[in-house]
Amino acid sequence: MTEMLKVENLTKTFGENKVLRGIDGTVNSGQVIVVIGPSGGGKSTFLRCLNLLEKPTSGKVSFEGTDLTGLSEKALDDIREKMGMVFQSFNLFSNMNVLDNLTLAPKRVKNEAEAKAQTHAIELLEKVGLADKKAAYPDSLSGGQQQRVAIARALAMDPDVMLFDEPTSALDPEMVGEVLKVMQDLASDGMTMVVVTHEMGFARQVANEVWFMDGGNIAEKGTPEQIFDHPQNERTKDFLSKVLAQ
Amino acid sequence: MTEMLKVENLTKTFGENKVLRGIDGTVNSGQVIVVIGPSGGGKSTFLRCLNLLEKPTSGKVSFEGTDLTGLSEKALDDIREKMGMVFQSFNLFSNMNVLDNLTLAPKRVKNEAEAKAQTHAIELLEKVGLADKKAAYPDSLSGGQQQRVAIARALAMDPDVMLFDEPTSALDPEMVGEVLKVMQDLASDGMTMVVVTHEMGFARQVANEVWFMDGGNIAEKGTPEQIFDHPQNERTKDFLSKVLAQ
Amino acid sequence: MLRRKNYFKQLLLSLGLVLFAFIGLLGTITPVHAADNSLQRIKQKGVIVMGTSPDYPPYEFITKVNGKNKVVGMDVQVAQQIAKDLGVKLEIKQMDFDSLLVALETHKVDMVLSAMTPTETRKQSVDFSEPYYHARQSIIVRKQDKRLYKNKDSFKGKTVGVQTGSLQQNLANKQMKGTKKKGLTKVTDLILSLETNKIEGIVAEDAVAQAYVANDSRLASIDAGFDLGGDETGTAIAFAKHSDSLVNQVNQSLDKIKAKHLTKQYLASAGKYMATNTQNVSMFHYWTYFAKGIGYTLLITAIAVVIGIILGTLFAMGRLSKRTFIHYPAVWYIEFVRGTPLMIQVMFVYFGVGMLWNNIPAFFAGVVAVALNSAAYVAEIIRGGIDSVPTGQVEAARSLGMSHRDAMQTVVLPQAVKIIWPSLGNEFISLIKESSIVSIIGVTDLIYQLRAVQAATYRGVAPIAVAMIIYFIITFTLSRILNRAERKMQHD
Amino acid sequence: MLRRKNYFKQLLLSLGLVLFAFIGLLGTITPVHAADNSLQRIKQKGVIVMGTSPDYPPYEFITKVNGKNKVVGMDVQVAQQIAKDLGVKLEIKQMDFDSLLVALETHKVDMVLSAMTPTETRKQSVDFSEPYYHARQSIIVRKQDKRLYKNKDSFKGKTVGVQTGSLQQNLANKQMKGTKKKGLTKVTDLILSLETNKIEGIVAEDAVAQAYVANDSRLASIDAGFDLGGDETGTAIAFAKHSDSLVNQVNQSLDKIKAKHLTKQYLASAGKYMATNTQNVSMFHYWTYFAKGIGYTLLITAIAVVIGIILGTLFAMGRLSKRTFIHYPAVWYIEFVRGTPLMIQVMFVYFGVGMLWNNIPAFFAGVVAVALNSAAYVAEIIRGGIDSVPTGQVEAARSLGMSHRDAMQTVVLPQAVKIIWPSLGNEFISLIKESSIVSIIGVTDLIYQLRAVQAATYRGVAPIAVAMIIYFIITFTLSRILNRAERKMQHD
Ligand SMILES: Nc1ncnc2c1ncn2[C@@H]1O[C@H](COP(=O)(O)OP(=O)(O)OP(=O)(O)O)[C@@H](O)[C@H]1O
Ligand SMILES: Nc1ncnc2c1ncn2[C@@H]1O[C@H](COP(=O)(O)OP(=O)(O)OP(=O)(O)O)[C@@H](O)[C@H]1O
Ligand SMILES: [Mg+2]
Ligand SMILES: [Mg+2]
Repeated sequence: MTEMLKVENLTKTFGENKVLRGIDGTVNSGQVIVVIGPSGGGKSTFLRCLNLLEKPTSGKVSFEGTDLTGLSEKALDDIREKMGMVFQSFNLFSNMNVLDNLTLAPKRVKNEAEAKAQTHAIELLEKVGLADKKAAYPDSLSGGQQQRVAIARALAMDPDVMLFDEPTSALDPEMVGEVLKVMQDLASDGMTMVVVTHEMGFARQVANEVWFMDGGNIAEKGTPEQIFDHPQNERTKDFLSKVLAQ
Repeated sequence: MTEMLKVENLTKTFGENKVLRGIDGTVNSGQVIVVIGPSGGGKSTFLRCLNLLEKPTSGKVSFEGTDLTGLSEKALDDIREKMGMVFQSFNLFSNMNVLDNLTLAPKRVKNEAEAKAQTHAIELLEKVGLADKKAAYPDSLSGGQQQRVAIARALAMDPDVMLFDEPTSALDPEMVGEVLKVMQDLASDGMTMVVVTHEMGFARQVANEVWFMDGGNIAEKGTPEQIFDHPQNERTKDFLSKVLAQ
Repeated sequence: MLRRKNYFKQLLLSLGLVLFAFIGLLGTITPVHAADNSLQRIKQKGVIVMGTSPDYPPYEFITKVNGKNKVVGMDVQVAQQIAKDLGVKLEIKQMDFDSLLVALETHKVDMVLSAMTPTETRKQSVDFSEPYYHARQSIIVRKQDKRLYKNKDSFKGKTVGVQTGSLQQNLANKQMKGTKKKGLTKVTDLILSLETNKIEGIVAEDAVAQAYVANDSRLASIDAGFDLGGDETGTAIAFAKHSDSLVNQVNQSLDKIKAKHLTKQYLASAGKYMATNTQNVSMFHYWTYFAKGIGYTLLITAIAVVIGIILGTLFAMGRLSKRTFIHYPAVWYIEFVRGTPLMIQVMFVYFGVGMLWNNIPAFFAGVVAVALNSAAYVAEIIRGGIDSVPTGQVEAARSLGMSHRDAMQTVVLPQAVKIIWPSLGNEFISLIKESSIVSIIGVTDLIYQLRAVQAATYRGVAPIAVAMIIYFIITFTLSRILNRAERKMQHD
Repeated sequence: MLRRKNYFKQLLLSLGLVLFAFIGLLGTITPVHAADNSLQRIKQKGVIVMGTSPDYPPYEFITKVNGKNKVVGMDVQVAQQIAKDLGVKLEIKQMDFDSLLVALETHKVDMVLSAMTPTETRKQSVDFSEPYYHARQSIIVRKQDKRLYKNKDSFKGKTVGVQTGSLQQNLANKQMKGTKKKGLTKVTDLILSLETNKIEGIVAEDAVAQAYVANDSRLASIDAGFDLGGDETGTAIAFAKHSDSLVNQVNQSLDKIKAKHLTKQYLASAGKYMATNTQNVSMFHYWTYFAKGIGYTLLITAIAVVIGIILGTLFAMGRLSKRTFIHYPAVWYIEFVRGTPLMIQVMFVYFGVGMLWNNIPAFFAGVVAVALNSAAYVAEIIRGGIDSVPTGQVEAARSLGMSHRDAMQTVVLPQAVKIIWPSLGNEFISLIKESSIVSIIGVTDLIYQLRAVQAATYRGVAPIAVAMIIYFIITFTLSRILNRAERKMQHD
């Protein structure tokens, strides 16, 4: 259980708006962390600070022992390779077909040969159940399919950790399952994951730890059982009562 | 149990695309009908055909005994008064504050006096728990608040039936509850309702009947127990397995 | 009007007698140089050669008759009458005005009719016939108004048109004090103003007035009645010295011409040539003009668009750059160009840049101005295109470890190009319209050509309408093609 | 150049003796009318009154000196010299040129200096001094090139500029055959072309040339050396008949002036007045010109925008209408106007519509054309605004039982207005730029005024730059104000 990611007193301010107010936390290798919390609580911002897509205002973000906050853009590019990210809005490259989406970064960043990149890509597409769609363009895929391609694309770089920002909340309900299935498989394979989601079922089944974020702080941390069944914090209780009521 | 809405062999075609392929169904007064089904199955189109926002290609839609399909636009305006509608995207009039949103139609369509319209509006706002927001503009409200105002706005016309098109699917999870609560209250008050939703919990608790729509047909109809616990149709089973899996 | 020199009528009249007496006196002293066989020589040859410099309509000018160049004009008709009276054929030799008298002296030509004024200097080397035409100033009016006006004094309180910088403007300023003057550069514009009731008359040399009147049934002309200070202008035929017999014979023809007022007819028919029968032919007759204009308009636009896209890309990159010394100049350029009219930019390039760089040709200046203008708009289109690629696309690329530059090149720009190309198409279409402004510095685009057709046909509105429809057809067709291409691309 | 009549130099020279003998003969017959006390009278009065028509620079013209109008020019300086020599004060009376000689005869003025040519007709009623100035044709060149050129013949193979339609154009066409001519309407444009090396020289009357040269240190002038056919132009002073003593006295002053070549100095200082010291004063001096231009530009734009919004709303409604007889005309109008250049629309309205309607003023035509143009664009903005209101808004209203009309009025239009008003603001700003095109029909907008300043200052680029900056300041300021207002509205 080595430390993969370590966050110390992380803050982020947009203008006047203090979005993160001092976050601390550790993600060990092989762990699945699920981050839950109300809208606007800073979950996305936190996730984006982990791979420095967003520059933290203060505090430290260490990845595999290196503090990222002081690194140059070039050095960061090398780090980001190892941290896959999946977005709520999929963000597939709309000017390329599925295969090119998967092979672009390996070829350009890791200088992989076309053939090798393609073989790897097809393996990954099989893993997410979309080998037959390799020539399709993103526009012609359903939301669930796009998100599975996006996961495969991130995996194509062989990352050490995967960050998910509400990967299912833009999906029609019947597509949510197929994406969660892929993520579940990934977790079983031992991938280190940080997942922002509202899918409490998933959190309960897959998470090693659940972090509840509200107002720029991690209000409560614990195992799924601790958080869902015995929440300590008032805001956690309130949030869960609303979300689980349905 | 009088017949409120009756649909006979309703079809709707957009260009080449047969969206509704012959729907039959009856909504009795006081009933809550929940329509579920996969995306693109024609649920929204069906709902919009009920108050003739969409003109059916063929078939009959009767409301309180009158066939609507032959009516003039003017006559339809009078019918639509009695059928409230709530949209996925709220559609509050963004150029007016909450109170004006509620009083506009009563004043202009029913020629209600300003004072009377306002008293009624404030009653309704209290019912949905938003009396303090009467001077606010839609933009400054959360999604859940907007949707509750939208429900109040529809109620302001004292409709005989309320149509809901996925009223909670554009909402953040923690706001879903407050909207479903309002709908539940409405149902308890005896309002006739047709609700398109993916909230299976709500359907189970509130619906008198659940209709499963797929590919332009109603594939299966029944009580929530019949549909959720003992689905007969293959597509129903498949859909439910995906949606309920989480 | 240099050729037909002014001279003092009064002076000549009062001194006429004395002069002749004096010349007579000299005559007795001067030896007779040679025998006068001039008339005889012509008759023997059976042909009389006329020298002329055919660049002075309506006196003499070149026109296309059945596709061949031909010298026509009043002087030619006078010469034809003379040849007919002499019973010989007429041959016309074209040459520079300066060479005409030398040609006479060396007997290359027998007579010169070239709107020539018999000045004293010239009289020293050649003989002159009597003047056969006296230029007068006239006022062109609308035919239906002709009876309203007698002469220049009838226009008190009204507006007359004059060509800017002309003798007539000067005359009108001095001698039509109670009359408002409207100065325009082109006679055709004046005619148009007259026909559209903007002015009540046009002061013009009689020959010009005759030509227009002959050509347009809605016009008439009246004598201006200016006080020309006792001066008059006259045009006479020049012969080699000591051609008295020929001169006398020709003077008889001229007397006949004057008696029958034939010059008036001659001018009218010259006017018809000038107009190349516009009364009856349609605008199709001038399709070469319009075609040339379309060609230039499209050429200017195409070159400007290409340069505009290249420069615009650079400016867009500059504006998107984070380095301030690249960013701000790009911003300033774009904002300044977009904040000022193209018309003034065209003037600025033509005169301002022309100051630094010798001999900047108008076409070049026009293209450069339009291109520089377009660059600013294209830059904004490109920036807009890049901005409209969802930021998620870059973030996705960055999250995969790609550099910003790489992300731009492989993901953002290809998408931006697809987004902006309809806007670039629209920019091209609007440049077709905007480029019309280069006509002000004399680039021969469609607008310029329409003015040329106005000048050639003496019709004002028809060429405007034709050019307008041409512009519309071009822009409409192009935008349909663009729309179709765009739709096709979207389906792909 | 009517005032200074041409006369035959050769004729006069050769006949001079005879003439004088003849006049002398007449003189013995003619009775002496009255005693000549003209000189004595002036000296007694202690003032000599000069009559002049001050509208003929550089001879005489009005300029503002310390805010007051003053008659200046070469003639005034000649008169001042004369008054000084006579030991009297000079008084200047302004009047119409036509009234000058009458004023002499009725002794309202003592002498007339008004660029007057001593024609024979005039000599019958008044006496003339000797000519004090002979107009010649010159060629203006760049100072550094002066030694390259001797006269008109030095320009073979080069390009010279001439004012279109001028005497000089005619001269150059005839007597500078190997030289290309570039015709422009305005002398200022010619000067500009010369300074920007587009042409090598400008053919101009000497007085004009002198004025420009005095005013611009980069210019020089050379004698054109045209063969004027033995003619010359002269300017003399007119006196009442039988003023021999005064005339003789004045002739002495004139001899002095000629001996000292003072006219050259006089012309130079007149040129300075013409330029109102442009060499040293900045463009601020002409702020009234620019202010007037800005006023007109904004006025045209404002009126056009208001009309454009009203008409544009109608066209937008028409286009959105389902009735074909309203829909299609609106579509055609909008597409046609948007498919053709504003320049040609301005011409079409001015000439085309002017044909149906008498006396359409240029300002009115300009505003109408710009407004009609704007209407089409505004219509599309409004349509776009209505389209961009989410359809959900209408559906929500319809679902409440509101009619389509009601939904449009209470829900869609108020939102559309909020959406389109920034676009309308941009339309206003771009109309400020586009309206510059109305200058082509003579509306006195900013572009027109900049040309006026060019003419007044003999400087080409500076006024362009100033106008350009003014345009930029206006559009930039307005767009900032708009942006701020927009942001404020969004926050409300
Ligand atoms: N780029 C930005 N500039 C300014 N403010 C921002 C930016 N990104 C996020 N914010 C603000 O930061 C706050 C937290 O945003 P964030 O997206 O991190 O919340 P979240 O927990 O992910 O919410 P959600 O569940 O809606 O995605 C919000 O108030 C948001 O307005
Ligand atoms: N106005 C329209 N014009 C053309 N096609 C339409 C239109 N509205 C809907 N459709 C098509 O009709 C089909 C059914 O659409 P509908 O919105 O009724 O489905 P739905 O069941 O409500 O799906 P969802 O759960 O995504 O809202 C879809 O294929 C859609 O593309
Ligand atoms: Mg988020
Ligand atoms: Mg739907």
